Amino acid sequence: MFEFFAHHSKLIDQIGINALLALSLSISLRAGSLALAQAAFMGIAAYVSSIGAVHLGWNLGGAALAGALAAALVAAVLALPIGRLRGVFLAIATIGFGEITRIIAINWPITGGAEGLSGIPNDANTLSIYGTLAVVGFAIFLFGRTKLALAVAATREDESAARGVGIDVAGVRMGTLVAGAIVAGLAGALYAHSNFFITPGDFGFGRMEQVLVMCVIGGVTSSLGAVLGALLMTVLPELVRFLHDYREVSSGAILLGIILFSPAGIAGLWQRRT
Amino acid sequence: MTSLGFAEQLVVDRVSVRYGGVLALDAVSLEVPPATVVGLIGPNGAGKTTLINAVTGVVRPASGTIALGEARLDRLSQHRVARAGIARTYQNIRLFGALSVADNVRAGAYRRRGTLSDDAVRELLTRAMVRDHELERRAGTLPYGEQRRLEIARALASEPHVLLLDEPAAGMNPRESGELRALIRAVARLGTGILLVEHDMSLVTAVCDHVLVLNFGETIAQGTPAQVARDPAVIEAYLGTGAADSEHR
Amino acid sequence: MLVQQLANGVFLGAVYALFAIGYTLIFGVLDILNLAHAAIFMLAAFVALSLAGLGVPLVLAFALALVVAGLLGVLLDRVAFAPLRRRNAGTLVPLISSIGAAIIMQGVARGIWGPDEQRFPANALSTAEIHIGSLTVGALDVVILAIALVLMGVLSYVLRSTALGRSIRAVAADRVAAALLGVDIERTIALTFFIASALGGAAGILIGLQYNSVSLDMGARIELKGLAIIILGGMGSVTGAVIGAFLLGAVETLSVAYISSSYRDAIAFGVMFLILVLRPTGLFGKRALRAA
Amino acid sequence: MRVKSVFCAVLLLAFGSSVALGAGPMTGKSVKVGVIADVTGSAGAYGNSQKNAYELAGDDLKAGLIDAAGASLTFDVQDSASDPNQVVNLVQKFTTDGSALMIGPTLSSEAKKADPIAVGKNLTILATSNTAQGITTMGSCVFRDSLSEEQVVPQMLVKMEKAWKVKTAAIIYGDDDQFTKTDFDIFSASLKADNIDVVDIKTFHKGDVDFKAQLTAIGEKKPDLLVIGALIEEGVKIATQAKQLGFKGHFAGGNGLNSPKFIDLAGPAGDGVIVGAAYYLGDTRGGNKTFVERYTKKFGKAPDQFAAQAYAAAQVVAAAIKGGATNSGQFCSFFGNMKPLMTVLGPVSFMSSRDVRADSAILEVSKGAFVPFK
Repeated sequence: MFEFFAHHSKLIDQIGINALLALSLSISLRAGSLALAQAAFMGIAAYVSSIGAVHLGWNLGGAALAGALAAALVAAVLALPIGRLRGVFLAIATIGFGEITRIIAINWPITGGAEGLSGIPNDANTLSIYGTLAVVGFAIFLFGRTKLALAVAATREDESAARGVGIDVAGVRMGTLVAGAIVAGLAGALYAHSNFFITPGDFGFGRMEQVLVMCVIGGVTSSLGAVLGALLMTVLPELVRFLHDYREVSSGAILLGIILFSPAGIAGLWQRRT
Repeated sequence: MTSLGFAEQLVVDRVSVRYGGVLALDAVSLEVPPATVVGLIGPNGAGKTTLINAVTGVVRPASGTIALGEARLDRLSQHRVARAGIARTYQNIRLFGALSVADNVRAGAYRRRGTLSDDAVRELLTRAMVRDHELERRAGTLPYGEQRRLEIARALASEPHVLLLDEPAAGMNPRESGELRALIRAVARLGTGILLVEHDMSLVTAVCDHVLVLNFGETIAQGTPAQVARDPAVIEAYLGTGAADSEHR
Repeated sequence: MLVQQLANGVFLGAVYALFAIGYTLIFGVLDILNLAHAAIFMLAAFVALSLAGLGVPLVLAFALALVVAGLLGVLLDRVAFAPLRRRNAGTLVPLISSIGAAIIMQGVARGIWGPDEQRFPANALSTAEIHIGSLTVGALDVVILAIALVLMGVLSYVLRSTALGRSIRAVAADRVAAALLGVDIERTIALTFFIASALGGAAGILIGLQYNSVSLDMGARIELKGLAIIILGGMGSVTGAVIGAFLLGAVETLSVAYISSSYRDAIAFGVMFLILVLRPTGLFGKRALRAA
Repeated sequence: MRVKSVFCAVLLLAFGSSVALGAGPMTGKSVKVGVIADVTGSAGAYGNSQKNAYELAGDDLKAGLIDAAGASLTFDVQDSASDPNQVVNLVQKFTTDGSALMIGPTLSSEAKKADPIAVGKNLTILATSNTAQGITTMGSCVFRDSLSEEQVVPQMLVKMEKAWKVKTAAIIYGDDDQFTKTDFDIFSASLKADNIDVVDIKTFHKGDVDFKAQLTAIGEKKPDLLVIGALIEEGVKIATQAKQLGFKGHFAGGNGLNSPKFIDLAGPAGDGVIVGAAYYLGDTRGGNKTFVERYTKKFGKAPDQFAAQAYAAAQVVAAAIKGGATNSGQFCSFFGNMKPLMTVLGPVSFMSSRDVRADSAILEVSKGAFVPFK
């Protein structure tokens, strides 16, 4: 067991970070907003936490919190202009926001631009990653038992009727965006602090697409599903490594197969069988 | 539960609403006192839905005021109006379809402190005459009549001062319609003011204390159901050529 | 210089437009974002390239590749979308299945054509230039612009004035009502995929010709811009997509010329973001296809 | 329940196979080298050349064209799909599966994430395509056989200035890619050192196909020289479109343009482009002639610089084994003290900074071929 861990600790860490990202997206999907800015939030936090650690000597905890806070602030500001947008329009506007963020990161000297930011202390370990995941998971579990969780679900189902029972729909949408940004921000800080080096390209549309796939494969609004989706999609490329030249095609086929077999994702599978 | 004497009165005072250049509502006034059922009738396009939208904060009046007791509603956003104590049902049912029956009722109680116990939910279902008490069933899978009644249960859950019912009898059979009549009277008896928009004149006649008739955005008659039914302007509006078709925007 | 830059913008816009109209057509009819559109775009360019390499005349290679692209689109719908449609899986799930399908197509293309960028046979293309005053344009650019405009014209004619176009618009407006009116829904959707994918394929081939380059990632790099365009125009609006494409072409070239090449894409996405904030359903909204 | 068991099976499959592989310790003269290459994904074209080179090296070992003193030398080439996460996983695999040396990864940005892990486990690294600054400084056993642009560009500019009296230059480069951004830094510093006036700087993004807006603006300034900081995909289109727009100056580019592919793709438009590079296809030293022939025969195309640098790495590794190195520490000390070794890149040795000491090739595209620039 120890040897297994030693050989795959990086993969295990990646699963944890990806699980956080998938969770963060599922938070805003819960309110029915298809806001696809997770990669940007992750990047903002990664840069804030790394710059703080490299130039100001912040420790991991402080750097991660500062990063998450920065992501949350940006999310709160972003929530205002996108408040009226829904569905794919919201999706595209937030993807555009992500691209703008990435281009700013390329051009802003403090980030190191395309040449990247190196020398980030490698102090995020499996314990801190899974500890964060456990805390976030527990927070989501606790939140699920509050009245606000009902407000979030009602907003997803019918915004107008939700307003009709006194739910502040704009507030709920902003709240979930900000909460998602905090979680994505934590993931970003942990990512930076377990990879020595970051470049703006780490936080582009490709990353966003990955997170979306994990979340939908998991079952959109289910927390457990999101975690399982992250597990599956992170392990999959390593799993089919033995297929060599057919790796890419088979990864696509497996993804397609899962989604066709269970459109409600892994969570749907779970619910159906038990 | 709301008890007699605590409910506030809804006062709509000379409210006008414009859609672009069109005057959809022209200086309409009405009052819904506690424990009273006020009927709102008129041909299609008369402005009934516009009035409901104005009261619930969906559209902003161009002039006039709307107040619940001392509190002005006409500048509030939709959810604040709801929190002030105005609950409503919809002409086309708008339940939270994927949520459970219980969660729909609990969402209705959102403006109140705490969350409802299962027993409290059951009591509300009983009051609203919902037959199926399977709390975890998805609301969207209920039969049509049950959905209408669940929507009323959700509205009642907020213990509103005023309840707006938008064509609640639509699609109901005579037996269900009869039950609805009893339900409305029972709710009003406990103190809640009710504004009822309805085409079913027998229901209006049976439950309303007061009726207001709109046509082309103006009040053309008001009084008791019997008085209104005899009013020549009302008969003209209903039988004449006036049926416009631009309602429900 | 401004005139030259505007001309640059127009040619760039024409190519964007071709890519985007197929994209927006599928969205308009099915309400789904088809991320495999970019893969078909790429595959069509490779098919045309291979045919041209075998000595097939370019015009014929173009036509054959369009048919292949169209059929691939139909196959894509059968495999990745139809099963989900039957189960009412919403809009997000098909998005993921299209990602899966795109990965497969990408892998197949890599297997067949290898990882390297390729070009059309050297003598297949004209490199003539046209000079109008200080303005320089490639003859090929003009031909491509013309083909793009003709294809857009044909599409809008088909949508507006043929029985198929009426069926497509009916399905776009309301699938249930269309079925009640006797429209064969599945057949209409299949034909929509055929047309949209053939158009996407045409865009791939024309871009391949215009820049003399066909590569595995040629779809991926235009995908996001294509999304920006159909949003700018209002999703589902073919006219909107065309206007959005020319707008994006102009914004890009002018921001490179007068503001900053480094911020070109940020400016382009910023303009899109602003338009969306001001008009949440894009410039033309979705009704445009339905009313077209 | 069924789902759970499927998951367990998935996990077992995922980890079980590689654990089994990783168990065996090295015996006798058998050396396994772990190679990380982006065979698929956005950098697939480069990683594929590298993979091809190691396949050929495998054949050539068997054929006796590369001499590893009879040891069984294998290159375990793994695809990292241009995904930094996969790169990191592969490094971890190679630090635990008995690999004596790690070669790769393809991109500098990947190396900066991956190399520290190998360094932490004392695994020697030989990079073949990382040209950014700060690669070999990551550890005392991180080497590269890829010449950095700094070692090429200054001489190249001096030669060009002599030939053409260059006074003004403009630069176009990709600002979102580490390789092309480094190109820009080095070119602009060298131009400044040579008192060549930089009249315009324009950027593009990876994957762009249309550069007319940038080139129109640059054309207005009429520079004597256009410096192209790009890889071939973009570089070809920049050269072609600049000529189409009537640009009359000279062109210069770095390593990124040194590929037979550049000539294939650019056709006549490539003529006159000067490339500062680390490899010359027509070189006859170090078995390059045979290498080019065999590579072309096996893969249907001529090798590019990525392939040559990878193949040279295989030659260097074989020489090290011949010199007695079988484990990571021995490779590290052999590389550090290596006498110039004749490879397909010409004579190769490592400086104390662990950067390569090798010839640079200043080439000109002329009539559809790279020829040395006089």
